[in-house]
Amino acid sequence: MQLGLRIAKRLGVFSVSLLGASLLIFAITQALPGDVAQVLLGTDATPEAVAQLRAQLGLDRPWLVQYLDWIGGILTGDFGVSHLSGDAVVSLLLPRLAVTMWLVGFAMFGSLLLAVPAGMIAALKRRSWQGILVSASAQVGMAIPVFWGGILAVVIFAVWLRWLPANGYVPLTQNPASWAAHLVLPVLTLSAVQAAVLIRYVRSAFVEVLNEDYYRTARSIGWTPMRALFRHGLRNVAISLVTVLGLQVSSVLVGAIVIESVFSLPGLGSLLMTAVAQRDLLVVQGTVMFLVLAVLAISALVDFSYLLIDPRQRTGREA
Amino acid sequence: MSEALFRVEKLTRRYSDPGREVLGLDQVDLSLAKGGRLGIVGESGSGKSTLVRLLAGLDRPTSGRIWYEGTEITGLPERRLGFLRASVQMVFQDPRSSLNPRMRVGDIITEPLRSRLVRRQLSAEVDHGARLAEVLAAVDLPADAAGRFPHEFSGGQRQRIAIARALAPKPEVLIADEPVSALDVSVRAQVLNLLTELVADQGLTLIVVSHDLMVVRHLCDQLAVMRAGRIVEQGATSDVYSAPKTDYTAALLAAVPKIRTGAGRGDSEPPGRFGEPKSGREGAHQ
Amino acid sequence: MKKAQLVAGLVLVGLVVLAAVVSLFWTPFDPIRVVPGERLAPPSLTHFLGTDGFGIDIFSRLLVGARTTLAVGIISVSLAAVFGVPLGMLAGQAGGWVDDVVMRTADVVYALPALLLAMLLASVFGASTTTAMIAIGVASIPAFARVARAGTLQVMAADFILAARVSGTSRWGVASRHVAPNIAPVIGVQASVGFAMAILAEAALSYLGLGTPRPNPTWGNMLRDAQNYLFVAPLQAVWPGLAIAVAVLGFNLLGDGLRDYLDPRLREVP
Amino acid sequence: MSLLEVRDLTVRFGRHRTVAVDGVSFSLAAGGRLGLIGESGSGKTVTALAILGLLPGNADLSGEIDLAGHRIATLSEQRLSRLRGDVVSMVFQEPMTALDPTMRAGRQVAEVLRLHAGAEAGPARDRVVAMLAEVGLADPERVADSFPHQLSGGQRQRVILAMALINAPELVICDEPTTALDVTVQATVLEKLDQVLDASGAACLFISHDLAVVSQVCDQVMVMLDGRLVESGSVAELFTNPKHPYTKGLVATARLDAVEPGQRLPVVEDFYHPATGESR
Repeated sequence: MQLGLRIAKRLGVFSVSLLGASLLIFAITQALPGDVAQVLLGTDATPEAVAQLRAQLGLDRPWLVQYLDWIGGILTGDFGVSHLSGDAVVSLLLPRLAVTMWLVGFAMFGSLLLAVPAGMIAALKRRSWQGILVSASAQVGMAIPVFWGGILAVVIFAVWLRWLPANGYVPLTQNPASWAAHLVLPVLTLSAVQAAVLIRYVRSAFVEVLNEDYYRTARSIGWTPMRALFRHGLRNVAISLVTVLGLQVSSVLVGAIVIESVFSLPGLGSLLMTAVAQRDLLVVQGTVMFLVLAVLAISALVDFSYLLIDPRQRTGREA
Repeated sequence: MSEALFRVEKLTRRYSDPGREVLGLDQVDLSLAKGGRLGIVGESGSGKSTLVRLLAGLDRPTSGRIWYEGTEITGLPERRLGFLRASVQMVFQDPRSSLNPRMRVGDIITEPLRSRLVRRQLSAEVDHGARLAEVLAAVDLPADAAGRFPHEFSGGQRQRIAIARALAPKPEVLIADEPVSALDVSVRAQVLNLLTELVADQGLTLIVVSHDLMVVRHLCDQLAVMRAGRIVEQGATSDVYSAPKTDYTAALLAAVPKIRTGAGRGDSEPPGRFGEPKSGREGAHQ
Repeated sequence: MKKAQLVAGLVLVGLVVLAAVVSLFWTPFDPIRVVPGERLAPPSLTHFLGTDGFGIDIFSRLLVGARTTLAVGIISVSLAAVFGVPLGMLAGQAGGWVDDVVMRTADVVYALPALLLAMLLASVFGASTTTAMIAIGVASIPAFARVARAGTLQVMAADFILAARVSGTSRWGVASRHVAPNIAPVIGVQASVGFAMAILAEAALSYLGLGTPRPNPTWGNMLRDAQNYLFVAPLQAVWPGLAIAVAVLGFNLLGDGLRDYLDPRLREVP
Repeated sequence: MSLLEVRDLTVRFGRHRTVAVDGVSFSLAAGGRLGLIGESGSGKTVTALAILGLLPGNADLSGEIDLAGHRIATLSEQRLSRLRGDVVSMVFQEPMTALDPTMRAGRQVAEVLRLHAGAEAGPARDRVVAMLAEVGLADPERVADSFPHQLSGGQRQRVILAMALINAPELVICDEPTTALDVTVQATVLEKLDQVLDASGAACLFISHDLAVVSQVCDQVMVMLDGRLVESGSVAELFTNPKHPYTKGLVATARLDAVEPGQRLPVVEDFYHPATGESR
């Protein structure tokens, strides 16, 4: 019963957060000086034309009605319609979703692949040069802006070495080899920068375990340091890492949006950048809402994964 | 019978933990006369700390009533508890936790004097400097201690600082919650001597909470034994020690380890025990 | 070792501050005026780091860029701290439903990163240094609130809070005399680390064209310009990035150094 | 020949080479029970960790430790690991944190068997449950299937005791094993410890600040002060007729029951004045 209660509670938090986020996003767009109709028609439009467009777009209704209309649409999968092109936001989103998903997915995976072993070395060898070197590299890596990392990668691997394309994208279905070649640099850049941040957390999670009484107990019954760490450390490290991953989701997503710009990848980031440049408000609003929804959903999933790895969350105290 | 300083009637405190309710204190009755020295003993989870926190007005009971000098304190808002704050002071277990590491010792000790709530109760304006020097002398600390920070002192000295703070507003009642449990054995006796001395000199009413029956026996003339939120036995300390009326008290007394100086192992009586615990109550103290 | 971090951090941050201060009085060349004849000059004695695609001295733009970096950092971190710290302390001290409301709100804001916030603001008001500052500042409030709350909870669990209450100290007294001084170090660390994050965010925003617009130089928009000449003048893309990295590294090191330096428990006699 | 022989053990820590243990020598015969008394920071725990070869990386050790024919300081980590849990085992102070929170208690006990005896899962389970019963757990099956957070402090300490004893080690080191427990629980745990040590014939190095507890378990006792051994002897001798002024002070202050309530208690300073005074 405790388990069900926890899940229900977390779903409640998810819904409330979603409500709050949508209100916040809607409120910001309401702050527009003048309104969308004015922006669309330009400053020299006649008041009659503006009023007509307002009525057409439903902007003359009270804000609460407009909000309910908008959020009701989102709950049924309708993220609005572009004022400029007349396209549904969903029809703009879907074809670009894959690019961003590949980026975020590979980067999360790649950063873990880099950060877990590196963080472990940094923790175990923290008193020798290997560990200090890893920690120092992570410190430097954290200071490198992801887009600069991307630019440098282009300079080195595309301009000088000419191993990989500098930018652009080919869908997986069209040419898998070319698809991979175009994703290598962006994914590597994003993974490396993200890994630098993660290494610190992995390191401190391992150091914490090394200082735990139960690690000492494991050593005292005859495990070697490495095997004690694997048997009794990894699961406990995973518990603290899951929290971090939940918090990292949004930063990987932001990184992906920026990196799309560096490598001219046609993902959600480029959709957003175009919409912002054209001040296509409903597209920005809809896409941002979609991304926030994704972040909130993933962090809820991350919380559920606690239940899988931490018995203290799963079973109550018997007494 | 003299007017009771503290009177407690059917005091109950429940804590709600996610998913279940925990009974901290269950229908406790108690009364303590002015000048009395009451020891409250029990194991972890027995409710002894909960009881004194309620007495000190740090927590609110789920039900039941508490009177201090005839005034009911249960249900009073914080701003009307000034009289209690001026006359009931506390000393805690671990001076590393009970002294703010970022305050100078002088400021720590005079904190009770600076509170508006307490100041209103004091008859005349107190000279902080003079009172500070007085209490520092009373606990055998040098006058220049006032300008230093807690971490510059040893464990025993820090507990003296905590005692000095409690004495600053000239309280009627001193509540000591495990006052020597966090201290090394060699310092423990010094602090116990100091407490004995201060209580005698200043005519304090003393309430001591401890898991250590020997500490309570030394400091107190009355004793309450608590278990699972209830007082299971109450009486004059000497009576309870010489002739415990309940099995639990007897077991608790028998379990106190005594120095065995017999020739070899095995010829001493087995240490006392009290069955296999029935609940998760058994266990480590806080 | 820990002290070395603090010193290295101070030196790097000092360099950035020095660049910003110097640029107020002197730059080798005009950092804004276009000089068509000197486009894409390589590094030389006249132009230490060469010129950009508009013929403007890169070194001069770098110096002026430090100003924007620091200004955005200071304002957004202050904004975040002024709102975040009291909210976090309130949540930690009050507990119960107040805590729930504050922290759930923080979670909502946290789900809206500075970049997305800046995009919303830019599409409503147009991109500017101000929208970047506000976006970064607002997006950083949850981090400050969380740190302040965690610190407050830790302090509130100490017995000296009970002792203060027994002494009749009011809630305000507890907050100002006990909680605030004890969480000040962690807030200082968060401010330093938050500053580094703000620099990264500002650089990303102006790189994307969501922050300070041309011709005013920022390190981010210099990289945006440089990207057009990657095949002819790749070095141009090195300098502004290096400047960002130095500034971020400096504030991160400063934060780590402060963390160890300010923690009184580490200095305590065992 | 003695089971454990420690000669001139000195341990220093960190860059400042702070001395934690200073020239300590003692020996312990097979099946013997040796108590080690001292206050916090006196070097008791460091001595125990040195014997197990578990000192942290920044520790610097000199002197010799011979355990069951092995010279500890010269052994590789691999060989040391094989001794731990097999020849020597340890019971720690904090039952609340000494067990892995993510693993069931029974499996943690069974690990010791698997590591050293190469036991199969099936029979190992039976031996684990039997061992849990032997250390006085009323419902060993349920305890074996519980996670640590589902057990009380006393139950956890008994699980740790079972881990330390299941492989019949020659030496069990107990570091303040009952300090965190309530008195009645302490009494039962001490009684069980006494019984299982007797049954297995293992030697025990028992570390505590509590003189009474040490006197319940041990025959021989040593007193440690600021990293040095100041006195050692039989329990009967040392507690009735202490020689060193510090020991005299300790014994005097430990006997609260010997003083009339309200009378002045003897303090260590009545007997022994450390040169530095109370402030460190």
